[in-house]
Amino acid sequence: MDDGAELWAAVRLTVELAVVTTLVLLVIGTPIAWWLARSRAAWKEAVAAVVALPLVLPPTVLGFYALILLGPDGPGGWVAGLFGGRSLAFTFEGLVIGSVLYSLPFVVQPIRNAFESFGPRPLEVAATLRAGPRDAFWSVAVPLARPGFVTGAVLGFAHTVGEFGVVLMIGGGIPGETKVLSVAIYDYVETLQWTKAHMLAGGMLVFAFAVILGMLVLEKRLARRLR
Amino acid sequence: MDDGAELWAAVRLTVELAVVTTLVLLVIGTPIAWWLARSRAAWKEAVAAVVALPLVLPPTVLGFYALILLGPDGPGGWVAGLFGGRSLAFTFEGLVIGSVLYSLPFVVQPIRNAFESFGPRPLEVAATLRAGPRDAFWSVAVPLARPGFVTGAVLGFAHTVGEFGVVLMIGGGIPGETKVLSVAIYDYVETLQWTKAHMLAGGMLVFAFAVILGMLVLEKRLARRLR
Amino acid sequence: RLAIAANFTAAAREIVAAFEAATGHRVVASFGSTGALYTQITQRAPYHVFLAADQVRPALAEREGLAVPGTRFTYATGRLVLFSREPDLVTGEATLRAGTFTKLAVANPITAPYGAAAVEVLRALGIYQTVERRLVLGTNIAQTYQFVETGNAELGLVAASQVAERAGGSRWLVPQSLHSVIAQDAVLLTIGAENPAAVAFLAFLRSGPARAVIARHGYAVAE
Amino acid sequence: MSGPSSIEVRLTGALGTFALAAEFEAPATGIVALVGPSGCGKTTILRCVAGLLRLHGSLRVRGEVWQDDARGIFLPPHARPIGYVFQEPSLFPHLSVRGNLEFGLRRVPSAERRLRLEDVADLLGVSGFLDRDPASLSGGQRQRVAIARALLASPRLLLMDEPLASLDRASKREILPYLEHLRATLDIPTLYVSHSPDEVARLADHLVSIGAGSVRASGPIAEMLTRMDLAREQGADAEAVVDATVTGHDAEFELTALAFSGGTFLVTRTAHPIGQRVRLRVLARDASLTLEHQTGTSILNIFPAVVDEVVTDGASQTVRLDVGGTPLLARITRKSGATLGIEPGRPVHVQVKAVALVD
Amino acid sequence: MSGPSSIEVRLTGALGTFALAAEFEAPATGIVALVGPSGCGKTTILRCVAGLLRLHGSLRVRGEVWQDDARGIFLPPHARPIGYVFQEPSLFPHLSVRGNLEFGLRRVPSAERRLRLEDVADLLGVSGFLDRDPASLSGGQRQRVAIARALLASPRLLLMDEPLASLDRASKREILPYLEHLRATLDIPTLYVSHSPDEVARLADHLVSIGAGSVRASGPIAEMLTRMDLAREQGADAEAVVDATVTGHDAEFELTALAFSGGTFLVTRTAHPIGQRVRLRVLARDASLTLEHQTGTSILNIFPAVVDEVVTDGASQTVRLDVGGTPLLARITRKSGATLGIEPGRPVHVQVKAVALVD
Ligand SMILES: Nc1ncnc2c1ncn2[C@@H]1O[C@H](COP(=O)(O)OP(=O)(O)OP(=O)(O)O)[C@@H](O)[C@H]1O
Ligand SMILES: Nc1ncnc2c1ncn2[C@@H]1O[C@H](COP(=O)(O)OP(=O)(O)OP(=O)(O)O)[C@@H](O)[C@H]1O
Ligand SMILES: [Mg+2]
Ligand SMILES: [Mg+2]
Repeated sequence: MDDGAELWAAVRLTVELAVVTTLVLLVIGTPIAWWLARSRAAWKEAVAAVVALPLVLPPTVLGFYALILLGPDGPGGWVAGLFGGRSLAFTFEGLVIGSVLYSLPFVVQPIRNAFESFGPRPLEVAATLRAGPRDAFWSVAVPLARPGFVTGAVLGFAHTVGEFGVVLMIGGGIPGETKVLSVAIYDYVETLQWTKAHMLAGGMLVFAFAVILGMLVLEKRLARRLR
Repeated sequence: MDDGAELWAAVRLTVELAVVTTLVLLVIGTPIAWWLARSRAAWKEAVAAVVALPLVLPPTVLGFYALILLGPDGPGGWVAGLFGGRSLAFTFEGLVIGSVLYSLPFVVQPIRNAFESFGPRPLEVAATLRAGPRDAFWSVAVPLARPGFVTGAVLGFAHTVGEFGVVLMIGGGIPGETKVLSVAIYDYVETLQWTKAHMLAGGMLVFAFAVILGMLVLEKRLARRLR
Repeated sequence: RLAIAANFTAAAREIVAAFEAATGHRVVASFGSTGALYTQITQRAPYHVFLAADQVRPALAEREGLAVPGTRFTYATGRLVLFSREPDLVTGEATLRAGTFTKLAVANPITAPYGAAAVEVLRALGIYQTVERRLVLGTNIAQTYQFVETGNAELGLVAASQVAERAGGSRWLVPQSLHSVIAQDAVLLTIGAENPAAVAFLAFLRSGPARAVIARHGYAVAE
Repeated sequence: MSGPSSIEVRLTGALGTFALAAEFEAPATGIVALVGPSGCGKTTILRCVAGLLRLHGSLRVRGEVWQDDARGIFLPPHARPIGYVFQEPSLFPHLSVRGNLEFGLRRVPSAERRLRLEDVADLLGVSGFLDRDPASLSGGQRQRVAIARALLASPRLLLMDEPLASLDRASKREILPYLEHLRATLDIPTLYVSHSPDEVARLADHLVSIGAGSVRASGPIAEMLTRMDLAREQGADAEAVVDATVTGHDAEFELTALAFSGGTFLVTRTAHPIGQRVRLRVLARDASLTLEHQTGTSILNIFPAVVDEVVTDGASQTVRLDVGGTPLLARITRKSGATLGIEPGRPVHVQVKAVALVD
Repeated sequence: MSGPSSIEVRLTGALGTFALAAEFEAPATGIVALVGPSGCGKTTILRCVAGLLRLHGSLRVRGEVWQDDARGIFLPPHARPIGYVFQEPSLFPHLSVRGNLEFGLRRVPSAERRLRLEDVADLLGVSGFLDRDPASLSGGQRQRVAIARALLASPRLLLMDEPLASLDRASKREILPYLEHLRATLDIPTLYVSHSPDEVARLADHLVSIGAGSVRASGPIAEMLTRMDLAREQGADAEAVVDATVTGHDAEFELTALAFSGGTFLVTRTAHPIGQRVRLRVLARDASLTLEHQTGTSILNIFPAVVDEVVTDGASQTVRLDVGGTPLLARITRKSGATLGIEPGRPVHVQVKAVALVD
């Protein structure tokens, strides 16, 4: 496989992984954040702390545990078995699971804060205007928490693009399948191909800058438009 | 140096690094967050995106650039020169700089959101009650943004404890000086000493859980006490 | 599919290209630290051939039934170089003995074979005690080299393969007698046992052209 | 009064150190005013009725059980067909004014919608800024949007917490008739918290007086207003309401004649057809007493009456009069009382300086 | 009026589509009421005076220049010695009630403090919950805390945006005299936005009437109230103020005699010493006209007067009277006007049913 094609595959994969992971993070993180914001359970802070824990482990170590989890002897293998595979490791799905696990706190905490910041009144108003809990969640809580979602998405996205310890461990850096850009840069740096590494890093920065700036600006625009 | 003592040194160093980094993060992140929240400059979102960028680089790559920055050819070397050294790399200060750079977005974004969430009114009220900008910042903005500070601190702390790519790169793994726990676990995993790795990882998790839970619970307590 | 130790990346790419051109087989190579690759292999990573940076893990794989017994061989032997980017700093053994540097970069002796070898060298020269406090450890040999290349450490004991194509600086090729052999073993993994391409690649690795490439990259090639 | 056309509230509970034990029953056909001093629990009661706060007890509105702890029933707020105007406007900051108005409207099945956005917006004077951001509105403008929003939810019970407090008189003058009109045409019963006696007398059909967490008195407005124990507290603000029938219009002077059991009031001309029943409001301080029927006065409305009861309160007296069967209150000085010899049974003439038409 | 004891406001600018061009000058010695319809720009003016909003123009308070764009002067809000009661209470949610009260107090050098926390808290009825969280207060309680907080900042100019709107009458009755007292003793000039004519007549010394972004009229309260163009708009709510002197007390009937240029009012006894100057307020609708001086009436205050001016407005007439040099307004029906032959120059008797003492 030639270098250019491999690089392109890595770019595609990185974008895909970051986008899918960010979406999954929002989908999973939102209900957790909502529960943390609304529940009165005394132990909810313990749950909040647990959500932050994967961060504490070095990525390769986390990757190691994730590998065991996803591998043939873990639940991941069992799930994979249902689809005729033997392991979720070394697959795109596995990468997404690992990245999600690792970036979850970046998404949960900001969204939780956003949910808490507007207090109970807007939801009370929504209820008196016939909006059931689900309706009020979508029509009031989510739009009001927009800054939290954007922060969560930006951090989740950036962290997923940059992360490579977990990804390398779970994915194995298989070109075109699990070899993302961060792994590619890592390879360049490790093999002393610094010019290539610089260029790739520069490209990544420019790309990520564009995406993140886009998210941030879009948020402010939306804030104005929706009103 | 025997294993137990080295481990203890690593524990102490990790805690020190995480605590110092978190404090520095708050000190540096707060003014940036404040500026982002209050400024009307059109390009402030670009600054916000730039702050998030270090995240996008794989830690080892970031570490590599940090090495150049801290080294004899970069500003770090110049600063070190003032104190008779040749580089800030391989020093505790260097580790702090690297960790701060890498965790900054986790601190800036949540605090910024918190500053934005309470709107202009409380600061207006403070101004009519004779509080100058600095006074109002400390007596109104900061207390009202407490949830953002806690989130920033939790994420920054956890990320610093777990981060090892950058630390590994900048620190040079000098036992007792720059060898933190995450590096120690990595060593165990690499040398297939999994039982030790498990134990250490478990210990780290318990410790971090306690610290994070403490921060979260303290915040809610404080919220009640201060009123 | 190959799992290749990161320090061998540059040479491996050339060899893979040559192999593909010669045989028409398609090769997918993953690079990583030997430890990480091995961990993945224990989790049934879809690798067929394992080119490690040490001898321990291929042997372990063999013992654990992850590799095909008897397929293990040493494909390259690393050489240590004392290197500095400053032109006149390294003059030879004397540079180490003089100890006028503030930081000496070596790979982590616990995790990296080059690191272990470097410590052996220092001990053999009888200066380990004196320089111990000035050592900085790279996680792997690549990082160790970065410490030196960025000037953060004045000099370091790095792999000869890393500076083989680098002009400038000053260097001293450490005699092999000062440390045990840094042998890198390759092994056919159980998953790849039935894969003719995998078997063919291992054969190619022993062939003349491959050995030439390996040697050119600064490795000693085992007999 | 119990049954399908009443509102029954029975609540006990505590908020911190504040204990509420409120029990009252009011007709679910007009406007029920909740009055009482600051912090007595008015908002708390509304919140319970809305289902936003759950205290112990039961709530029944027009025969529907909204809460009954004995039977474990608690209807969640969104299932209660209410419209709530909060004490603070509480507009959604992420929606435009139009978005706020449509929020409730959209959630009502179109068959049940009783008002059109344009009409309500016009009447509340908010059509000029439908596309603005609520944050850019003035206090009064926000409040009007909040009222419009609640109305557009086509509620079957309106809860209004001092809805007009932040409005100027001109706005009130436009909105009050509209609320009255809604009460009359749409039959939306309303729990109405107000500090303004004007509003209460004008709008309310039933008055619930609350003091420090419990109901002090509850009853139809006419009865409540002339109850001497309560009137006394009101002092100069005591008042009576008179039900009357339109009997004629005077085109020249633009006056309307309204007959009641004790005579005929002449008031500024109204548009009511002859025969229609209307309500008048007479403040105690607008009624003066004379022994003779006086002439040559600018006061048009003078009726013979008999003194019913006199309560002295410092330098003032509140006098309840029987005006041909209709109770009226007059507030006079004790000096006047002594000079004129005001005592129960004494025939007098009551001069009513000002009278306000309710509805 | 210009100079060290006046407030001069000159502002132009736009908020979105709303254009403000306000210019007025008022004495900086009493209470200046800002009145006008919802959305006319009252809050905007207060915000500019506070320095929270910067429009174009100049602001001068008691000779100090707070803003002067021509000279590039703009004093930041925290440097202006104001106390601002916002239209919404806006308490700090992170501080207890006490913390809120102390916020401004602490920031005033102790030498400049003019009020004690305990006194203000007592008077505003908030001492009962000093240690509570503002979120647990009722609407009226929050508003009272906000007023107390502004007062405790020992301002040299008070800005109050409908401070009493959310309060019940009982609270108002306690707070109004206190505000009057402060005005009298501490000499804190106040810009006071209000929708309540009662409050305005009672408190204001100067009235600024605002309409859609510009000042319609500005002047001393007595003059403003009897200006016929303005009185007409007020309709039944038109009123006059009368300055009088306490001349005696009647112990038996608990009355106080107040002499003014046109006669002597008898009012419910007050505690004022003989000789003190006081202000009375007479609503147009509380004044009726007779041709003869009538007796045998419960109305105590009857004065000879001469009709000055008559304005007809549908079925009603507003009559300005000259009562021995003091202007008074009477609101009568057109029918009465015709019957009595009310026209300028006509001598009549004015019967004042109710009179309120201001201060
Ligand atoms: N961004 C904006 N765009 C358009 N109009 C605005 C904007 N901001 C404020 N306004 C308008 O400015 C006017 C003045 O508002 P202000 O708050 O001063 O009114 P107010 O006199 O205090 O009214 P109220 O008695 O209702 O509180 C309002 O009509 C308001 O709608
Ligand atoms: N957590 C709490 N602890 C103690 N008292 C509380 C708490 N929450 C509410 N209260 C008290 O409950 C009482 C009732 O409040 P509510 O809001 O119902 O009053 P309200 O009648 O609406 O008054 P307002 O006219 O001022 O709005 C208030 O005195 C308030 O201080
Ligand atoms: Mg209330
Ligand atoms: Mg306003």
